[in-house]
Amino acid sequence: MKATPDTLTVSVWRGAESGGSFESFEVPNFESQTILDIVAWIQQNSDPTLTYRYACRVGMCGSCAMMVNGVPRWTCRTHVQKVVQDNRVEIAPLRNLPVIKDLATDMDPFFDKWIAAEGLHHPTKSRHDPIEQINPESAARVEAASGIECINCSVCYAACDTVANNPDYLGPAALQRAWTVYNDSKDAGRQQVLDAVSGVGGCHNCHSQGSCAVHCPNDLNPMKAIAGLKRATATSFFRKGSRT
Amino acid sequence: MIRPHRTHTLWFAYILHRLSGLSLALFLPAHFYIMSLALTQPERLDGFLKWTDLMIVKVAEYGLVFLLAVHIFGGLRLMALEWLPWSNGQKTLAAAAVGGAFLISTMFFMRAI
Amino acid sequence: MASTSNIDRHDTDILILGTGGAGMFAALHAQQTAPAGTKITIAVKGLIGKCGCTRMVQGGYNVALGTGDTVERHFMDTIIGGKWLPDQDMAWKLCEQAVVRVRELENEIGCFFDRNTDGTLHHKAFAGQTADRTVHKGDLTGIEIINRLMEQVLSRPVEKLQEHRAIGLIPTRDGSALAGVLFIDMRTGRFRFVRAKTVMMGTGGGPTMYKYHTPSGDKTMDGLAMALRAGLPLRDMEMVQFHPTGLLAGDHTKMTGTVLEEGLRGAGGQLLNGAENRFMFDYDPRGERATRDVVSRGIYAEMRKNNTSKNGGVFISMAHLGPDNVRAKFSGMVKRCADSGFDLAGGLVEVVPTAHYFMGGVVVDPDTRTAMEGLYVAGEDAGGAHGSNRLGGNGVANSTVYGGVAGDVMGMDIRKMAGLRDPDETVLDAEIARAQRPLSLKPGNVQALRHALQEAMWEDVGVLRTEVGMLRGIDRVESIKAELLQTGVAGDNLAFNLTWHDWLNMASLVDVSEVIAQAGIARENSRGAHYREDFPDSGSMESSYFTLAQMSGGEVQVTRAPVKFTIVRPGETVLPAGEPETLVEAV
Amino acid sequence: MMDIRLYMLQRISALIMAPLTLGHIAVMIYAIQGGLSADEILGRTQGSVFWFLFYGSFVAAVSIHAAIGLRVIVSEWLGLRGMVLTVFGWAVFLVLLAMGAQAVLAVTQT
Ligand SMILES: Cc1cc2nc3c(=O)[nH]c(=O)nc-3n(C[C@H](O)[C@H](O)[C@H](O)COP(=O)(O)OP(=O)(O)OC[C@H]3O[C@@H](n4cnc5c(N)ncnc54)[C@H](O)[C@@H]3O)c2cc1C
Ligand code: HEM
Ligand code: SF4
Ligand code: F3S
Ligand code: FES
Repeated sequence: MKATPDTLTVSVWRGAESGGSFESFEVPNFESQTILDIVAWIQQNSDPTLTYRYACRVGMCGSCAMMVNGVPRWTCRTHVQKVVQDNRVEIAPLRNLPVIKDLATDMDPFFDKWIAAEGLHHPTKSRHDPIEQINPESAARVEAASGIECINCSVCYAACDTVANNPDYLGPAALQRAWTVYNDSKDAGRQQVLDAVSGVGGCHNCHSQGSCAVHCPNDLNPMKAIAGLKRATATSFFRKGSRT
Repeated sequence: MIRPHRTHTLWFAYILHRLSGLSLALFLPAHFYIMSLALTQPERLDGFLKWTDLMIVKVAEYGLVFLLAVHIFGGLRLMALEWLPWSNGQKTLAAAAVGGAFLISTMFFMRAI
Repeated sequence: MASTSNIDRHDTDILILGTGGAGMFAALHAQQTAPAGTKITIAVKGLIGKCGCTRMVQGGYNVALGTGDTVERHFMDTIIGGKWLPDQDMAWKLCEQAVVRVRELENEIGCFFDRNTDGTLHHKAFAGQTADRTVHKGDLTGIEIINRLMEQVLSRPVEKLQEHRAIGLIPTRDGSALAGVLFIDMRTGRFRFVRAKTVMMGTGGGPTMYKYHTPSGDKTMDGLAMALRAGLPLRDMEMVQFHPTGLLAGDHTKMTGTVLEEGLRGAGGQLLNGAENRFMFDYDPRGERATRDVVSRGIYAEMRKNNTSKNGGVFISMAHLGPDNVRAKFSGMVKRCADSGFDLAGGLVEVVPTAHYFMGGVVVDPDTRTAMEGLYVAGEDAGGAHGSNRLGGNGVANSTVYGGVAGDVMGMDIRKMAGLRDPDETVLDAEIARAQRPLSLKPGNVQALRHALQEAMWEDVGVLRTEVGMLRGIDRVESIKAELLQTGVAGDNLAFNLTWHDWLNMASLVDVSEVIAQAGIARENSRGAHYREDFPDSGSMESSYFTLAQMSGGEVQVTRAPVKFTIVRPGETVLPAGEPETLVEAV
Repeated sequence: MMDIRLYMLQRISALIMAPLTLGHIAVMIYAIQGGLSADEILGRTQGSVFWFLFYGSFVAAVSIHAAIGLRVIVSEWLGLRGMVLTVFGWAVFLVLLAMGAQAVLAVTQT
């Protein structure tokens, strides 16, 4: 069937981890529609068995990312007109993660790596202590703040070829979080972070491909954060070397 | 394959660095072999060096020097990115690395012909 | 078909439903207070930390840590904001413990709230507050809070049941206590019954039965519907908070209904009707800067006069403040609007009031205990702390404070509990049958019913209410419910079958919608979020009552109960004499 | 696959090579004119401690550098892991080192 101007031809990947294929749908072409909207339209009107995931619908929760015309994107904030080519769109599950069904992936590996990178706070204080005065313009804080708005959507993880080729690689988001933790003056785990990102899947695997930064919907720059980790680990490597 | 998520400067810089490194690594044993002929069979070395007078070989050498230069400059850019304070001009630097490599290899080529 | 004999069965000690502020804090605190070896399980309808509304918090978190601010002042603002309906002991604990919780978030969980240049916490004032009280991380406070909590929970030995949807609270045979919770493992479509000594429910309410709504898509009142079926009393069920400026981008996009931040009006944003004239001063001398409920009603009234924009709402205009200025100050909002094709900085953006928060909920005590042994409720699912209106910034304070309380209390209570309780298998069977009902019916269009429900609630049980309207609303909801019960879902593959879950969402929503309307009829005055055109008066504060809804024998009964002024009486204050009325400088 | 030790080795060897290879190119640009001959090369290098050290350190560095580099590539593109990968890395290193040493000796020995 040929798409008329008021419909879109949407090719959607169907299947599970074991395999699948693209299936084509005709979807009405409304003004103000996002990719998530057309996916939902298909499930609600065309094929009730289509599976996908979303929650916030405003770019805050990072659960709706998919491959749109081969590019990883947050679908709830991707206007159809921005990506449509000849009235066609191709939608597939996010790359580099196991598929559960259709467009929904298993994000556990992404979060396991987040924790493996020590991407969590290591407290120096308790709830009984006052809140620390921290100059928001201090160099370390500015560095820590630069990656803090990550919504763990895994778009960068899907964009990175190193992730695709190296199952151990912790990936851009987890490493960026580690860099934030490392720069947090309230954190007691700085050496822990450096050790965690220096192992076989660590920051040193990154080839500065930069796809993470290009595709991050929040304009974050994990590549820069990873470079920071490389610098910090290298410095610490020499320091340790001179001590022993 | 150049898939849509890859079509940007730094990814091209990455693949260029990798392919140049790979080619150099494959060329290197050959280079070592030819050079070691100096010890055992100097006349065969000369034979090879004569061969380099051919235009086609000159162009190949040009390519090789380009690959070496682009790999070096690319490598220096990467190490600067990793170890020096961050600079936002990574795209420009990557382009400069390629430009510099062209310059050097062309110089080599001009001298060679 | 599944029956009690071929479902998965699973045991734990402490079970937590939901991973918003309430669920996450419950898990962390339970881990700290429960005896060693206690098994803790957290189950959630989506992915851990990636669903629910705590993540969507923009403005911030109310805590009395600002200069000159006190817990007493925060408490008074909460009581007055809630029009004297809040449970005062709960409101007090909320304000008092928020101080501890924010320190915990900063010092133990690792959040970083914005600082002043001297390094101290930055506080801003939300509407209805008499001090600069709201701590925040830009306008993405919820992301910071939930991401940090999520990391802590993920790194701990807590059992995680993701994409597990709770569908029934299953009591013991004698009905005296909770035995466990029935789930659908959404990824496989299988039923799983989890026994636990204590269960905390933090599924976050969510008034998504309205045509325009802000909460995340996973929130469909499942918790309150389950509590209703379990016979628990629910209070303040008529209290639905509308946010005045939801984005209006047409029926075809999920973007419609999402919040355009409060700060736009605060900064001088103007609301214009279809003829592009300002109208808010027709309704309130504060114009656009009036409180949420007042502005929502103003917009709604203007819409009823058909003075509307193309999609049936009104416009917000920022351009007079200078497009570049707007772009710099509200970059996130400008970008979000641009994604759906609107120019917030320089053009007009269509807005409409949108259902935002549900004040009503399960009756709990200040320790989060409910009428049913073993069941604890915290966060938006619990009623009482806010009364008729929730102050901006008190929502996330409430869920994090009481989630933590629930964790602590469960960790202690569990020591006194002998063992796991056995469920009433007939209730279990009935709940399974209820969930399976659509699978044997002829498939229909569930989404069409959802639209019908959202229209009905918006029109008849929405911003402006009358008895006639609400009765009509009940009729409409009942007929939608009847139709739902005849609407099937193709059931050949139940694995991650979203349409089945749409059906179950609708089942929860219709049940609770009906209660909202019934409670609305029972309140014959106008307080906070509840406005009766036929009873525009607020009634005497001294004789304030709250509504209680409870199901027995398949029927919902709504009664009224007097508010107990356990700490302060109307007209009085707990602030020391001579304290200024407000510490906020007038804009 | 690439931990900090391998990373540092690869970067340090690259840093050593950078001036050497640039120097090498410069010499080549200078020498290539009019074609190369074995005599010409040998005349420059034979018996020179400087060139021995120059090319010797290059060979040492490049064996390490290229071995690690190829190791990364085969791991990422061909999926080699574990023992096989280790063996591959060492093999590349040893082959390059042996061949390189031979070449250096050939051009610098008198
Ligand atoms: C857009 C927006 C902005 C807001 N801004 C603010 C603000 O600035 N300040 C403020 O104080 N408050 C704000 N709020 C309100 C605040 O978000 C809520 O009050 C609070 O976060 C509720 O927390 P909770 O833990 O109770 O629920 P939620 O955070 O909503 O979490 C509920 C959890 O339960 C899960 N769940 C639901 N149903 C089931 C089921 N059947 N089985 C298993 N799990 C289930 C959900 O998936 C989710 O994980 C805002 C709300 C919205 C929507
Ligand atoms: C003839 C000599 C050289 C050979 C054969 C060679 C070979 C290689 C190979 C095969 C790689 C792996 C590529 C990849 O991982 O994508 C590599 C990487 C690298 N090379 Fe070289 N190289 C040589 C010279 C140099 C020089 C002189 C420099 C320094 C300026 C350099 C800097 C680097 C860097 C930094 C990397 C790492 C890239 C990454 O991690 O992505 N190389 N090299
Ligand atoms: S860095 Fe950007 S792309 Fe990656 S997870 Fe975070 S928000 Fe998503
Ligand atoms: S795309 Fe991957 S290779 Fe590094 S710079 Fe980003 S993590
Ligand atoms: S649905 Fe939350 S980011 Fe898209």
